[in-house]
Amino acid sequence: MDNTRQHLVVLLAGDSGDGIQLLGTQLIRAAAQSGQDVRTLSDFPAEIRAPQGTVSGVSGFQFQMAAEAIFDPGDAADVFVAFNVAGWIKHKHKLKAGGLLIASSDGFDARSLALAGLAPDEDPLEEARADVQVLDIDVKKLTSEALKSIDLSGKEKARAKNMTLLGMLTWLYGQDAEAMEVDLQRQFKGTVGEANRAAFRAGFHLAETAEWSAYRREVASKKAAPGTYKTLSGSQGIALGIAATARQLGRQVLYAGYPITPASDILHELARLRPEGVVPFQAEDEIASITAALGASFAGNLGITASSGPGISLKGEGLGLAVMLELPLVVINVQRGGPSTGLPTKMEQSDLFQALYGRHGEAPMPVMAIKRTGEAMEDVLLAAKMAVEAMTPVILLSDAYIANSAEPFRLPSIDTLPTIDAPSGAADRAPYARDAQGVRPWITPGTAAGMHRIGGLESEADTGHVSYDAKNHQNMVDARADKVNQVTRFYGPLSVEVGEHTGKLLVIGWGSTFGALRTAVEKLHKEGKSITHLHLKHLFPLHPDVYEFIKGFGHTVVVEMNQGQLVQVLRSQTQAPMSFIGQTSGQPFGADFLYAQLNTLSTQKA
Amino acid sequence: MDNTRQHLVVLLAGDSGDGIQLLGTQLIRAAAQSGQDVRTLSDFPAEIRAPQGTVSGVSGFQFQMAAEAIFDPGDAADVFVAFNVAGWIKHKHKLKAGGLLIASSDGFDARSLALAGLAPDEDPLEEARADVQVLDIDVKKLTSEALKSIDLSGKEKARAKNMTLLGMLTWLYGQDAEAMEVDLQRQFKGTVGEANRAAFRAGFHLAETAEWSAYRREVASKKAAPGTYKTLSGSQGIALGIAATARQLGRQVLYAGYPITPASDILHELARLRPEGVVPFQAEDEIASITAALGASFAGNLGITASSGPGISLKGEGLGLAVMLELPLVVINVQRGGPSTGLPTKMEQSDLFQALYGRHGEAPMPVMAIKRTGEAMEDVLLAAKMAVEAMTPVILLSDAYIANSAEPFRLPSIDTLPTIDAPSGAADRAPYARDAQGVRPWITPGTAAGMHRIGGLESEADTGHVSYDAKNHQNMVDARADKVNQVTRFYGPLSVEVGEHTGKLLVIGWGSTFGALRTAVEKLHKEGKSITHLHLKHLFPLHPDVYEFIKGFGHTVVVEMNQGQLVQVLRSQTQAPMSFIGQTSGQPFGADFLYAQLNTLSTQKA
Amino acid sequence: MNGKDFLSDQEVRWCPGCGDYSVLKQFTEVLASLEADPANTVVVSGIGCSSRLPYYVNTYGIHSLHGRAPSVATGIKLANPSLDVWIITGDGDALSIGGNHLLHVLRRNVQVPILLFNNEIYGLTKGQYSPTSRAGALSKSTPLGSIDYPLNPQTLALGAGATFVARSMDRNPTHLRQILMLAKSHEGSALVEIYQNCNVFNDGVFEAFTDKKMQSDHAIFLTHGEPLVFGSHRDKGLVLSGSQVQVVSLTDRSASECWIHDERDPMKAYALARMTGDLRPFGVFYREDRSVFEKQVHRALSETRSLEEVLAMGRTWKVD
Amino acid sequence: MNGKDFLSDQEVRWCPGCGDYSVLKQFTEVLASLEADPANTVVVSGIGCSSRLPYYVNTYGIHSLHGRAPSVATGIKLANPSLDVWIITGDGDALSIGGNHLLHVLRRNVQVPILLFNNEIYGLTKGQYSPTSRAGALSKSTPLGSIDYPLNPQTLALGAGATFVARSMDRNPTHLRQILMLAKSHEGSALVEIYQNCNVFNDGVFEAFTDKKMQSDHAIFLTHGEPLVFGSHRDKGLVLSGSQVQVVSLTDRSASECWIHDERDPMKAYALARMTGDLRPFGVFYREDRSVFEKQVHRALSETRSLEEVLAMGRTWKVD
Ligand SMILES: Cc1ncc(C[n+]2csc(CCOP(=O)(O)OP(=O)(O)O)c2C)c(N)n1
Ligand SMILES: Cc1ncc(C[n+]2csc(CCOP(=O)(O)OP(=O)(O)O)c2C)c(N)n1
Ligand code: SF4
Ligand code: SF4
Ligand SMILES: [Mg+2]
Ligand SMILES: [Mg+2]
Repeated sequence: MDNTRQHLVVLLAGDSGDGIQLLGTQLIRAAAQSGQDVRTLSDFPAEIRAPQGTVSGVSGFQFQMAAEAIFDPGDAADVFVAFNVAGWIKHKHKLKAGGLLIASSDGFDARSLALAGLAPDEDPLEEARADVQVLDIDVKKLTSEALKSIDLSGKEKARAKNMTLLGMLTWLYGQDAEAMEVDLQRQFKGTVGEANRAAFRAGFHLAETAEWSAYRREVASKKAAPGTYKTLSGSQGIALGIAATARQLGRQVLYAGYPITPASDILHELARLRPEGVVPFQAEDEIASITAALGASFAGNLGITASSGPGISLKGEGLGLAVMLELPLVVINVQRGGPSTGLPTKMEQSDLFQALYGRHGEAPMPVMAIKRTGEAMEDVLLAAKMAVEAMTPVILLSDAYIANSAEPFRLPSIDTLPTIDAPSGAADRAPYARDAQGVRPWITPGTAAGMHRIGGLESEADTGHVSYDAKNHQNMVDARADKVNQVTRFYGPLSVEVGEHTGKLLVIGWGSTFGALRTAVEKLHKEGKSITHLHLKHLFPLHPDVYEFIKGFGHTVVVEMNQGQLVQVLRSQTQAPMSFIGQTSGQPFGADFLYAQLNTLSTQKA
Repeated sequence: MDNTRQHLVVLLAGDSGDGIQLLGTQLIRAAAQSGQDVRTLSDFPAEIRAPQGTVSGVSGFQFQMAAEAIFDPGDAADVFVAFNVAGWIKHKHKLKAGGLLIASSDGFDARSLALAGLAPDEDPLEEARADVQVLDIDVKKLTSEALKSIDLSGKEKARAKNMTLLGMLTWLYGQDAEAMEVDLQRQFKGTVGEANRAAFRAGFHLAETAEWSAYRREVASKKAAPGTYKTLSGSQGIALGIAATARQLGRQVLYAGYPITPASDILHELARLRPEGVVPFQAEDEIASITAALGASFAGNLGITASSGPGISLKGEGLGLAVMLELPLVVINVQRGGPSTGLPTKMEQSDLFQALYGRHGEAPMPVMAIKRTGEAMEDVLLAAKMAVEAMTPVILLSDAYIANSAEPFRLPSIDTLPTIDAPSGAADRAPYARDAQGVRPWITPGTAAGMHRIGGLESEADTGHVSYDAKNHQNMVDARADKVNQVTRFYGPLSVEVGEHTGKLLVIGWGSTFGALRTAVEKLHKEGKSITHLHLKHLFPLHPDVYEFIKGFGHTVVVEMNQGQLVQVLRSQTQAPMSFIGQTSGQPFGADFLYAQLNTLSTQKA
Repeated sequence: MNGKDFLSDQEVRWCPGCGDYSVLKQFTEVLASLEADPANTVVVSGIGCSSRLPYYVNTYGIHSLHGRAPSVATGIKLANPSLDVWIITGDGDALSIGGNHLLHVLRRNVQVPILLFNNEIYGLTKGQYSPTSRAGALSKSTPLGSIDYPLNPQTLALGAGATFVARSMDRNPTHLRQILMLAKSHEGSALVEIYQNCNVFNDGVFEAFTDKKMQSDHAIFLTHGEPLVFGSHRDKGLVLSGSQVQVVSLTDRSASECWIHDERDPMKAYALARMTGDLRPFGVFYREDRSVFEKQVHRALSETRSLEEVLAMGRTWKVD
Repeated sequence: MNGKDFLSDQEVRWCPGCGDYSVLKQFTEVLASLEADPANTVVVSGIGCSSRLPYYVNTYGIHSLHGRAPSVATGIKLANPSLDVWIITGDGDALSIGGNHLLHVLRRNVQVPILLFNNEIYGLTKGQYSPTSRAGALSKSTPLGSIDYPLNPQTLALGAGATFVARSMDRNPTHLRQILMLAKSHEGSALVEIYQNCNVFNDGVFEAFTDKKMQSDHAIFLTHGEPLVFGSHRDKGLVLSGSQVQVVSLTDRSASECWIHDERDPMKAYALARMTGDLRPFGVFYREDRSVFEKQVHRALSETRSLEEVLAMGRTWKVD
């Protein structure tokens, strides 16, 4: 029986101590290496170490592998790997009817049932058999047997369970066992390394010898474009973008951060990578980090800062100052569930309004959003280019989904990276003299005869001196707005993800809804629907062609993970009929859900 | 010759050390007492003590007095009182052709010319005579003669110049000199009091004996509604509102502030008045003040805080917490020119977007705006009522114009003040159980058996326990929005300022543009134009009848002191044709300017 | 009521082995010994692992914003001075983002014990260095070792004008309870730094002071009026000569010749606070009597005016 | 260049008679004596009357946000450690809203002199009490007198781990210039509290210490290695006995028996800092050698990776 298919969705779930994220990462890297496209979705408990075995302590890792380009981690899972009862019951609704459940039966014992809050007489595996195929193995036992001769405690040996499963899954998905072993060898040394390899082999062997062909689900693969690849999370992509910015700008970048989930990883990555020209600085809070970044920009570095929810709210005053000083600054908001402390580990797109309007006074600035991990690096570069070349703060929106989701990433060739050209720093220009694009010079301390003073009070045109003059204020308000409106010169042409340039239904999204939206629209489009998917990277100023584009459709629907923010902005600018699909649950949209919604809508509006 | 008229605009200008604000305040109080309606506009230099005699040190005070109800301080002045050259040249364009300039000639000497930056051979008074009537008196000399026998230094005597002018103006406007003397007696004691009275009399006498009938401009008066009156600034009105809130709520109010122009006066007033049930607290910063206010609300007080621009930007995180905790809180934003430190003493309405959207996550809250000084007290009461009865933070917008402009204010009878009823505090309800209006109970520490824990993390419906559940989050986001949407139950009917309920042109304003707008629209309406003035008090949620109302007009124009904020909100919700008149200059609209603009528009759209 | 009765029905969610469990236990036991009225008790925290504590205590509680617990608590006390308010905070919460509010609550002397869980790390955000982390500390944000000079919570509190400054640890329940009792009885803000082990991200940083065996050579327990003596045989003592703290052997000296602890002496307290090496004091470093902020505020407000009076203030006129 | 050459072309806009004028003058003269390169000098301030100073100095300058000058300056130094950066701040700016950033810049030891203009009032916002205002201070927000316990900038800085702590005054130009020179030469953050008269809202609060006549009985000028002697005839001295500071008459004692100022002694510095009565020290209270933050950061960064290396890090694979 040929089990080879075009794509497969796998969900791993178990205790947060079970090493699930590691297992997932290994699997997707292998898949990516063998030429499959991969998208992932991680789900952590909010606690650092939630009580073991409980439902609240469940860690999940879902991925889709496919022979063709894919854009989302899939909806329902074809295969569910359950380390314990808690993992199974938390996510069981996600396994397709007829799918495969691989259960580590040691995680379904009486104690596990109790921890997961089930009665002792329940038998979840037995129940499951009614709807799905079940393959249960006592992975703990298998592991401890394989590790008999290794000098580790029982507890330490149990930790290798994920490696045993890795062995099994490697066989089941027909991936390269040797390459996997080499990879493990590189990561784990000493006794732990030995144990991991032994467990991996035991798992692989069992699968091979038990002849699990019936459970085998290989995914076809297609040769990827030539190049060097690695798997990357969105936060890692952002860190690479910051590294590249320093190089392309030819000036130092001060990255000033203060830890907050899920933005902290950017700081960790930079501290770990130590890229040339990047100074990572952990400040005492978010206000200090944005003002330090601004200080650095005044001194001729590019200041970059990132945060999430509460931290971004604290940066509003600093952003306003950046507008007034007309200094370059990049502020990255890795959005999470809000308001307030909210749902720190969940995803949401509910900070768009704040990005657009969250400052006192008329303080416009460019706002962009990253739509997927693979574009994080280039988006940071573009944000930095706009910030520097237009002397303005720029907000770049990411979110918890992008931050944590991994994709295979083809390393760009450095020669193809965009240039970033700082505006004039010649001392012969007045500090607030503007060029044709409305941009002032960036005269930095150290420049002889360039001395000038700037501040948060309204500045006189050209000189930058304090001015309380009414006309000057109106002119400066206009000039700042005008300068920001002109950043559209950095935009590429408006490009469509799926579909034609005119038609019946236009679907507009932004940010991390990209994958699910594109999958859903593509399916509808293939089914012959007149439907187009436009995904906006630039949220302010909007692409100048957006409104004309919208007019080419009978109906527009805006899809966001919030209560309707972009849709309100668009509605204020166009009379075109427009509806909205939103959710604010801390969870990403599923492509199936969107497919159904858009299908209905396209029928209604046809 | 009967110089009695229906209204008169007077502008006083001179050095900030000249006692101009005091002179103005005396004059308007007298006018108000004699039954005239009065509106004022103050203009301070940004510096504490700007260099004497310079243009940047000019302090201005404009007022209009009228026999009928008026709403703005007037545009062009009928009478200009110039203490010095600087005051004259800064504001001379504001005096009507043919108007009267009363100049204190000692302030037009060579030194004064130099300080004001004029050449020694210039003669501004002579030049002025071409267009206006000029009455020049050496007020300094007159004053020092009148005070010859009083034991004060020359410098101290010179300070009484404003009293000499007060005497003259009292005669010129036919006000009650005796009452004025009594009033002065109450305010100034000892030698200074003696000097002030002597100067006042000297001024009055001169005017009387010199027979200045030609310059006399009496304003007719009309009996005001019976009651007790005083003149009040917007900040004073807000302080009264806070005092009244404590009484009507029957609970203590914690007013937590941090000094910032122009919001500080509220704190000063409360500290000075010491109203029962109000605890004024100067915190270490704006974050401390909003979080202290919130702590107080948790403990069963009503927390109120106020700030301006930069301080409001710092309160965003606290506002988000208030949304999550669903505790009552009133945040007053006395808007000033922005962005950043901007123009601290100037007026602007550019913080509307921030009030509506300046928080991360979905964090809706009611937003109101005070339209004039006389309504400040009742608006605070309404904001407090909504905050408490709907358990929500409420933003109340004021601005520098309202803060400083004075009006005669009829003291309300205490029995007519609205009641404020705190929602249930019974311990038998779950902390997040909602009533029919979506409001949770206010169970405060000290209530036996009511113990519960709340925080910034998403809370489970009813119990308030931490919840990371997706469905719960969506439900709570919806429930919070729903609760806020229901505050429209506190609104009165949509009422119109001028004009019919349907017609050709609808003019919508909010906040302090009220006076100029109403004056301009009334004039057009009287001229027979089909024009209506609607002034929105509630900016979120909007009055439910607004959209239907708008549909009754051929065209709508929104007028704001910003680059177009309310207009964008309205446009996102209605397809009605809408235009915008705005200015962001730190200066208020003049009624004449608006008249001209609206006149053109009403012709175009007719 | 005993300690357990002060636990709420919420599942405690710290990592197994975390020092926070002990602090929670001692805290609830102290509430029990104090016969605290749960309905009159409010526990206020910021954000951090430590700041989750209020959820687990069956009193009123508020888990506020990162760094802002002191201001929230100040608001509560100004609203209702008769409530028993406690602040729970961490080294990041209190000393990084919240340093300013901590200063101001201490100088104002709002009556509130402040339990500062010092684990020299940011626990909740998964292991970045904090302002109290030692130079060279390895963490997620300092993979090559921290270079920041650590903040000393004790000298900082003294410098800010605190009226009660103490230190205890998670692993000495008796001592911790005792210090918490003293803190609660103090008239004003009482800062209690608690050495707390984060076994996941910073395991064992305080081992020398908290481990039963090593402790005797590294920890000095302070008692007012008693000499500063330590060692497993209580055979070592401290003397303060001018600005220098010296360890002396008690084999040829009597304990009474040692530095006698005087918690009312600000200079001695400062000397204790500066001991950041491998010998550290535990107990009350300093206490001082000073009037309590919220009481003074309310006293100053005794002369208030009714709304009628307020309306009538200033120059009014009548129209009949 | 002389002092005047360091003035910008902007009209100075403080109230006539304000103490700020003197500080500006001494500051520009110090720049002149230092032969400072205006193009390499950056003056950073927060918001307040004092914080307007950068506009008047012909160097690079940034008038930032209320309380945030220390963070802005830290960013500048991290960007370019070779710039000469100065911080200008006020008692409200540095100790009310900005207290936390002040702490952190001090403990990190960023190389920057900090001129803290202490006038015990909020000048720019027209006269509210500040964290340094004395108990009972009358101001717009405390018409019945302040009840907050004042913050002591000196003990606070010491408690935060500052490496240079000093005090001077507007009315003693020579002393002020001298202290500013020392502050500039210090390797690290140097806090200089400057008693500055706000003649409009808080006139004369420091009169006893700054008035030529009264000064000799109320101000003690510190010199390293010299005894603490004061009085118009230098006839009084201080002794430090244990924790007590005592005034002694020098008629029957020699100056050398007095407390000898040692700016390297943290305990003595703390004793000086605690003198908040009608006798107050001026000069350098304390200094300490400690490595400079921005230099350490840049040193730690010496081992960086090129973008090529960064991209190639971790597990990569090739597709040909
Ligand atoms: C404004 C804001 N910034 C950052 C965070 C993220 N954050 C949460 S807890 C924490 C630090 C916690 O450290 P600590 O106070 O030492 O507590 P611990 O977890 O170690 O007990 C941080 C940075 C936040 N919640 N809010
Ligand atoms: C965020 C913010 N809050 C408040 C203010 C208002 N403000 C400006 S200066 C100042 C206090 C100034 O006091 P201080 O630092 O002592 O300076 P001084 O004017 O006395 O020199 C305040 C509260 C502001 N500009 N920004
Ligand atoms: S991360 Fe550390 S401090 Fe936080 S709960 Fe775990 S062990 Fe405790
Ligand atoms: S208000 Fe005070 S500090 Fe400010 S300029 Fe005037 S005198 Fe100086
Ligand atoms: Mg910690
Ligand atoms: Mg001050």
